[in-house]
Amino acid sequence: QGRPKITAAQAGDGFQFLTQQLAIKAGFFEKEGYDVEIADVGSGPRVVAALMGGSAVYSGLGLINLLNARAQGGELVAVASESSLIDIQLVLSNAAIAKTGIDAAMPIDEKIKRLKDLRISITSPGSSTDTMLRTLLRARSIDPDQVLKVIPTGGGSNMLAALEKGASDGFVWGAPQTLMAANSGIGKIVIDPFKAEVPEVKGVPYIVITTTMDTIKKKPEMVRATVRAMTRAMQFARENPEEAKKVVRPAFAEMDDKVFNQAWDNYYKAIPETPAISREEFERTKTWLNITSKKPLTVGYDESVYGKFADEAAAELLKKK
Amino acid sequence: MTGRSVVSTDQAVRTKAGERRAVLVWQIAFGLGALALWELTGRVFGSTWTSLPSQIAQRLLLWGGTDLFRHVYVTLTEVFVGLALGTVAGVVAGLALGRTQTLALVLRPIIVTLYSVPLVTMAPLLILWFGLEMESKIVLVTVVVFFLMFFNTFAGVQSIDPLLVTTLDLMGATTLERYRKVIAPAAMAWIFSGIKIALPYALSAATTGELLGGSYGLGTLLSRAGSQFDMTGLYTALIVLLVIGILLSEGVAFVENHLLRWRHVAE
Amino acid sequence: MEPVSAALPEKINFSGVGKTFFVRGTEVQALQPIDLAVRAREFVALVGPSGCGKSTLLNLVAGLLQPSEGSVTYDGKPVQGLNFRVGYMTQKDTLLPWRSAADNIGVSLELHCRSVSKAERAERIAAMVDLVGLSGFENHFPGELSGGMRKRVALARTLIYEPETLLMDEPFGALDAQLKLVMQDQLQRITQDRKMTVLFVTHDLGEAIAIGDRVVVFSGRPGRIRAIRDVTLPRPRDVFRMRFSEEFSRLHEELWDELKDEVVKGTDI
Amino acid sequence: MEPVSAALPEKINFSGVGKTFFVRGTEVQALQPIDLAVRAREFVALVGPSGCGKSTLLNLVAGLLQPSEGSVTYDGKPVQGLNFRVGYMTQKDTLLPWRSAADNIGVSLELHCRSVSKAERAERIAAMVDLVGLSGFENHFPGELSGGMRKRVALARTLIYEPETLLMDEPFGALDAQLKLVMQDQLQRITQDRKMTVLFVTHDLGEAIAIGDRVVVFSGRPGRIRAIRDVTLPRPRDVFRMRFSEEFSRLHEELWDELKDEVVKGTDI
Amino acid sequence: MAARSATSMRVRAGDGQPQGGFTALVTSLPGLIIARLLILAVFLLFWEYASGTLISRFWVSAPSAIFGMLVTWFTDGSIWPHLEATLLAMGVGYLIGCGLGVGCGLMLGFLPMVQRIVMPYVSGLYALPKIALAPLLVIILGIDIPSKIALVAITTMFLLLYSTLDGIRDVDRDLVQTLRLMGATRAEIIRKVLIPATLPWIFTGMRVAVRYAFTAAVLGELIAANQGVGYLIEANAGLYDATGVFAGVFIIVVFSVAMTELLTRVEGRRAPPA
Ligand SMILES: Nc1ncnc2c1ncn2[C@@H]1O[C@H](COP(=O)(O)OP(=O)(O)OP(=O)(O)O)[C@@H](O)[C@H]1O
Ligand SMILES: Nc1ncnc2c1ncn2[C@@H]1O[C@H](COP(=O)(O)OP(=O)(O)OP(=O)(O)O)[C@@H](O)[C@H]1O
Ligand SMILES: [Mg+2]
Ligand SMILES: [Mg+2]
Repeated sequence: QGRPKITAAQAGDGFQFLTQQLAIKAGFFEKEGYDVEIADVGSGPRVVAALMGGSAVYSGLGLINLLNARAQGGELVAVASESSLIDIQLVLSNAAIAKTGIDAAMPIDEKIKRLKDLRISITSPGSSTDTMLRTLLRARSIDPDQVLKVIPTGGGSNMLAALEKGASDGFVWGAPQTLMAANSGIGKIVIDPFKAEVPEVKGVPYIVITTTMDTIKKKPEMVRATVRAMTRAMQFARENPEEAKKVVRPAFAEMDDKVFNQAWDNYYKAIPETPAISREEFERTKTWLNITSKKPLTVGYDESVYGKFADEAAAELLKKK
Repeated sequence: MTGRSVVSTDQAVRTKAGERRAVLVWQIAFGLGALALWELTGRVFGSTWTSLPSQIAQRLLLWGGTDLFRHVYVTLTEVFVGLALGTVAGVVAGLALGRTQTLALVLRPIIVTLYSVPLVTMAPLLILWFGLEMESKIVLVTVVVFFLMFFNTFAGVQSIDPLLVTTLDLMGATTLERYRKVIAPAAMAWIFSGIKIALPYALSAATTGELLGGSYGLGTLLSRAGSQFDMTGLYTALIVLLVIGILLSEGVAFVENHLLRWRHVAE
Repeated sequence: MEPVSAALPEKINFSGVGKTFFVRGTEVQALQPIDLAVRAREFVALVGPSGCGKSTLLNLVAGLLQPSEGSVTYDGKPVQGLNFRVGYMTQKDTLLPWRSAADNIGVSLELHCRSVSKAERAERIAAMVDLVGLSGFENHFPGELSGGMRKRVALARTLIYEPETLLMDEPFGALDAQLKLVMQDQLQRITQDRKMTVLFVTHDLGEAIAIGDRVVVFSGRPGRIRAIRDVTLPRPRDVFRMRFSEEFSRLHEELWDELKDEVVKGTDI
Repeated sequence: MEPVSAALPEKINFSGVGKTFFVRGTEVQALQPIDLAVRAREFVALVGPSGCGKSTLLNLVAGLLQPSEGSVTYDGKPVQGLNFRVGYMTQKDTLLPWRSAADNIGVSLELHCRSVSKAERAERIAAMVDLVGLSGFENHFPGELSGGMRKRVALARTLIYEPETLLMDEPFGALDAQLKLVMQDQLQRITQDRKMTVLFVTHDLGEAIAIGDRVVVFSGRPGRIRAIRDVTLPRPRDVFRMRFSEEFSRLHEELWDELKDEVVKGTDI
Repeated sequence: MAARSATSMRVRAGDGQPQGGFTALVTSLPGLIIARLLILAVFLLFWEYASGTLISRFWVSAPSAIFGMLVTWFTDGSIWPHLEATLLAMGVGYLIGCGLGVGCGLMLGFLPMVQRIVMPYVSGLYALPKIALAPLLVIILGIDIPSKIALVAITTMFLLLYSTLDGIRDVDRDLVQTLRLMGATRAEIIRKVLIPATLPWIFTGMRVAVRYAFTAAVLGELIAANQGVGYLIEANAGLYDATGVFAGVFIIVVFSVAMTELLTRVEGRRAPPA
C-alpha cells in the first residue's frame, strides 16, 4: 500500500508474459518498492503509443516489433530480455492434416512445402505471428502470398473460433492457445520451435522489456526495479520451478492442468540465462527479420538496446558478468 | 409542432401505474425467458463458445467478492463524464450551427469530415496523447457522443416552426432567451433521441477504449477473459454491461417522459 | 372621447407596397402595390376575401417578409429585419406546446428586456387569464385546450406586454358570438387606455366597424385597397349595442356591397 | 322539399354521454351527461360557448375519444375504435404538409378501400378545387396557402369522398362573410344530394339556423344541452337571402337569448 | 410540423432577404466554394508543417506523404481489391441495416407494448462493444465478407431503429387519425403519413449511420480479414507505417463524406416548402 505504481503495457495475454506474472505474484516488484498495474492494449502499435506517450513505463514487447518500430522512427529501447526462444507454433486442423498428409515428425522443409493452398490465421499483419509464418516460407524460398492464404484473425479467442468453425485450416500462435487446440482435439501442433526444428529462429530472443530513453531518463529507478524484479522472477522459475508454478497457477484458473503444465514446460525452456541482450542475439533477430523485409533493417544495437540495468541485475542478482 | 403529436407510443406512456407494472413484469419475464432458453440450448447443444447462465451467475458471485465493482465504477465514470461533456458540446454546437447559416455552411463539412474518421484506427494516438487511464476513454466517449448529439440537435433545430421563433423575437427576446425559451425546448425531442442513441454508444466506446488499452473497467475484463479463452468470464462481463445499458436507457426514458410530458395528451 | 385626432403622427406607412411570391418557377402576386398610412393610436380594421394578402400585409409590418416593391415605414423608418415595436397575434396560433397556458401568456414578461419581477408577473398573468376567461386552465398545456381557448391564450400573450403596435390576424375568429363581443369590448378599452396602434384583420364586417377607427376593404387576390371608410362613432363604444345604431347599419351596407362583388370574383364562382 | 322526415332511422345516439379529462391529477369535466338523437340525413348544427365540449362531442362520434360515461351509438351499434363511416373536418387543419393542395384533396381517393381510377380522381379533384375556389393553387403546398385557403383544402378533402356522415368543426370560421355564404350554399346542396348526415359546429348562430335542420345550443363548460330548436324552413334554402325571413329572425332572437347568458357565465366575466 | 424540418443538414435558404458582408459572400456558391477550399488549404498547410515538428511523423504522417502513398496505391492498382471488399461489405450491410431498422421501427411504432418491453434490451445489447463479440461473429459467420456485412447491418439497423421510432413519436397524431377515418389501412398510413412525416428523422439516421457503417466495415476488417481498407490500415499499423494508416483512413473518410453529402442532396430535393 502506498507504493508508487509502475504501469506496464502489453499486447494480448499468454505465456509469453509469464515472467512478468511471476514477478508480480511472487512479490518481486514489491521487494523493489513498487506496485505494478498491467494495461492490455492488444496490439504492438498501441504498446508503442503507450510507451512513447509516457503512460506506460515498460512493456514486454517482441524484439521484432521494437525493430520494426525503430525502423520507422519509433524511439524504443530494449532494456532486458524476457524470453530467449520464439514461442510461436503452427497448428493445423485435423482436416488440413489429413488433406496435406503433414506429420509433426517430418522434416521442416517438407512440412512447409505441403502447406500449399491452406488458409492460415495470424493475429495481425506485421505481428510476430505474421513474421513467423512468412519467414518460415520465405526461408524456404516460397512466397507466402502466392501459396497460402494468410488471414489476420486477431487475438483473443478468434483464432480458435476460426479453426473450429473451419474458417481457417490452421493458425500460428503461442501457448496456451496452440496447446488448447491440440488438447481439445481440434488440431495438432505441427511446427514447434521448442523442438529446435526451426533453424532460423535459433537463439532469437522473443519478448524484451522495452521502454524509451525518455522514460529511462525520467524514471530510471522504475526501469531498474523492473529489470531487477524480472531477473529475480527468471531466477526463481529456473531454480525453483515447482514453487514458481504454484505461484502463477491462480492467474490461469480457467485453464486445465494439462495445458498449463505443457505451457509451463515450454516456458521453462525459454527462460533466458541472463537478462542481458547480446549483440549476437540482436543481429540474429535482424537476420531473421530481414528474410521478409523489403529493404534490410539498418537499426543498430547501440541505439536499440540499453544494457546497463540488465548488466547490473545480472551481476548483482545472478552473480554473472 | 403540435401538442398532440404522439402516434402510438403515447398510449404506452399514458400508462397508469398498473400498466407500468405490467410492462415491468413482462420485461423481467422476457429477460428471464431468454436466460432460460440460453441455459437450455446450452445444455443440449454444448456451450464451449457460449457458456451458460448458471456458470455466469457463479462467476458473478465470485467476482462480486473481488474487484468487479471497481471495474464497473471505472467504466461508469468514463461513460458519465464523457456523456456529459459530449452532450453539452454537441447540443451547443448543434444549436449554434442549426441557427446560423453562415457558420453552418462553413463548419458543417469540417464536422462531417472529422466525424467520418474511424476512431478505432486512431487508438494509438489516443493512447499517446491521453494515456492508459480514464482520460483516453473519456475523450473517446466524448467524441462519439458529441457527434451523435450534434447531428440530432442540428436536425432538431432545423425542424422548428420558424413562426414560433419569430413570435418570441418580436417580443424582444435576446439571442440567449431565444435559445432558452424556444429553440432548446422545441428541439428537445431530437435531443433526447440523440441521448438515447448516444448512451449505448457511450458504453460501447468506453469498453472498446478499455479493450484497446487499459487496466480497469469492464473492457479490461473482456479482453482478459478473451485472451485466456475464458468464455464464462467474457459473458459475465458482457451481461454486467448489458444490465448497465438497460438501466441507463430506462433512466433516460424516464427523464424524457417527464420533460416531454406535454406530449402526452390527457385522456 | 374623440376619435383619434388627425394631428397625431404617422405610425406606419405603406407606399407602393406590393408582394410577389415565387413558387417553384411561377409567380404568385399576393399584394398589388398599395398605399396606406396608419396614424399613431389609430385602430385600423382590415377586411377582404380569403387569400387577398391581409396576413401578408401584417407580415410586412412585422418585418417577417420584405416587400417586393415599394416600402413599408414604421415611425418614418423603413422596416428592416424584425420590427420589435409590434406585438403580433398570428392567424395560426404559435403557442409553445411545452408551456402551460399561464406560462405561455407570461413568456414575454420573462424576457430580459422587460425584466418584470416574479410577483408582478404572476399578478399580470392572473389578470390576463381572467380577462380572457381562462381561470382554472392556467396549468393546461396547449394540447389540452379547446380551439377557442388556444386563441384566447395567444391573445392574452400578445396583450400582456402592451406592445406599442398590435397586429392581430383574426384574433376572434374561433370565438363564439357572445365571447367575441366581450373581447371586442375589452380590446377596445385596452388599446385606448394604452394608446396602442392596431392593425386588425377580420372577416366579420360588423366587427370591423364596431371596433375600428377606419375600415379598409381589400379586393380579391391580388389584393388592392378597394375602399376605406372612417368610422366616426364616438369612443368608448358600446359594442354590445352599437349594431343597432344608424351609422353602423349605413356603413355595413355600404361596405358589404363593396365586399360582396370582391368575394364572388375572388373565388371564381 | 320537406325537412328530413322523422320516420328516417336514427343514425347517431348519445345517451347519458359525459366526458371527463384527467389532467395530471385533476379532473376536467368537458361534457356533462347529454342525450341527443340524430336521425339519418339530418343536418344538426351545434353552437355553444368556447370550451363547452363541442369538439369533444365530435371526437366521440368519430371514435377518437371514448366517453367517460354513457354510450354513443352509430347505426345502433356503440362506437368502438375509429368510426370509419364518418368524414371529419377537424377544427385544426390536418393537411399533410408534404402534399400539394390537389394531392391533399385527393388523398382519400388514393386509398385502397375506394380505389378510384387516376382519371376519375383527377376529375373529382378538379371539381372540388373549383368548388372551394382554389383554381390556380392546386400545386401549392399547405405552407404556401393563406389561412382561409388551407381551411378550404381541408373542406374539399372531407367532401370529396362523400362519407355517409360529416362531422365539421367550424369549417367556415376562417372564411370571409361572402365566401362563407357561398360555401354554406354548396354544402347544403351536396349534403342534400348525397343524403348525408351532418354534425356541424359553428360559432355563428345565423349560420347554424341558415344551414341546420336542427340547432342545438350548449351551455358553458361543462357542456349541457340548453336548447334544441327545429328549423322548419324549406329546403333548398337560399342562404343569401333567408336572413331576412321572419322565422329566421324569430329563431335567431330566441336562441341568442339562450346563448347570451351562457357565454357570460362561461367566461367568468 | 415534422415536414417543415426536412431540411436537416441542408441549411435553410435565406428568405430572399438582403444579407451583407461575410454572410453574402459565403452564401453565394462561388464564395462558399472558395471559403471551404481556403479552410482546407490552411488546414493542410498547418498539418504539413506540424507533422515532423509539433508531432513526430512516426505518429502523424504529412499530407504530402499520404498523397504520395495514395498515388502509388491507385497507379499500381493495388488498392482496388481492398476498396471493393470494403465497399461491398459496407454497401450491402448498410442497405440491409437501413431496411431492417426502418421496418422494425415502423413495426414497433404500432406495437407500443412490445416496444416498451424490448427496447431496453435492444439498448443494452447495443452497449456491448462489437470487438468483444468478434469470436461469436466468427463462429457464426466465419471470417469472410458475410461477417462484415452482418456487423455493418447490425450497426446501421440500430441507428435507424431509434431514428424511426422517435420520428414516429413526433408525427402529429391528428394527421394519422384523419387518414384512418378516411379508411386508410395500416400499410396506407405507413406509406402516406408515417414515412413522409418521419423522413427527416430517417434521413438524419441514415446520415449518421454512414459513418458507423464504414467504421463497422473497417472494424470487421481489423478484427479478421485479409482484404479491405481496414486490413490495409491494420497492416500498415503493424509495420508502424503512419503514412499507410492515414492513407487508408483518408480513403474511408472521402467515401463516407461523399455518401453523407449525397444523402443530404437527395433529402433536400424532396423537402416540401414551409
Ligand atoms: N409562403 C408563400 N408562398 C407562396 N405563396 C404564398 C405564401 N404565403 C402566402 N402566399 C399567397 O399569397 C396570397 C395571400 O396570402 P395571405 O396569407 O396574405 O392571405 P390572407 O388575406 O391572409 O387570406 P386568409 O383570409 O385566407 O388568411 C395567397 O394567394 C397565398 O397563396
Ligand atoms: N386532451 C385534453 N385534455 C384535457 N382537457 C381537454 C382535452 N381536450 C379538451 N379538453 C377540455 O375539454 C373542454 C372542452 O373542449 P372542446 O375542445 O370540446 O371545446 P369546444 O367546445 O370545441 O371549444 P371551442 O369552441 O373553443 O373549440 C375544454 O375545457 C378543454 O380544456
Ligand atoms: Mg390570413
Ligand atoms: Mg372546438
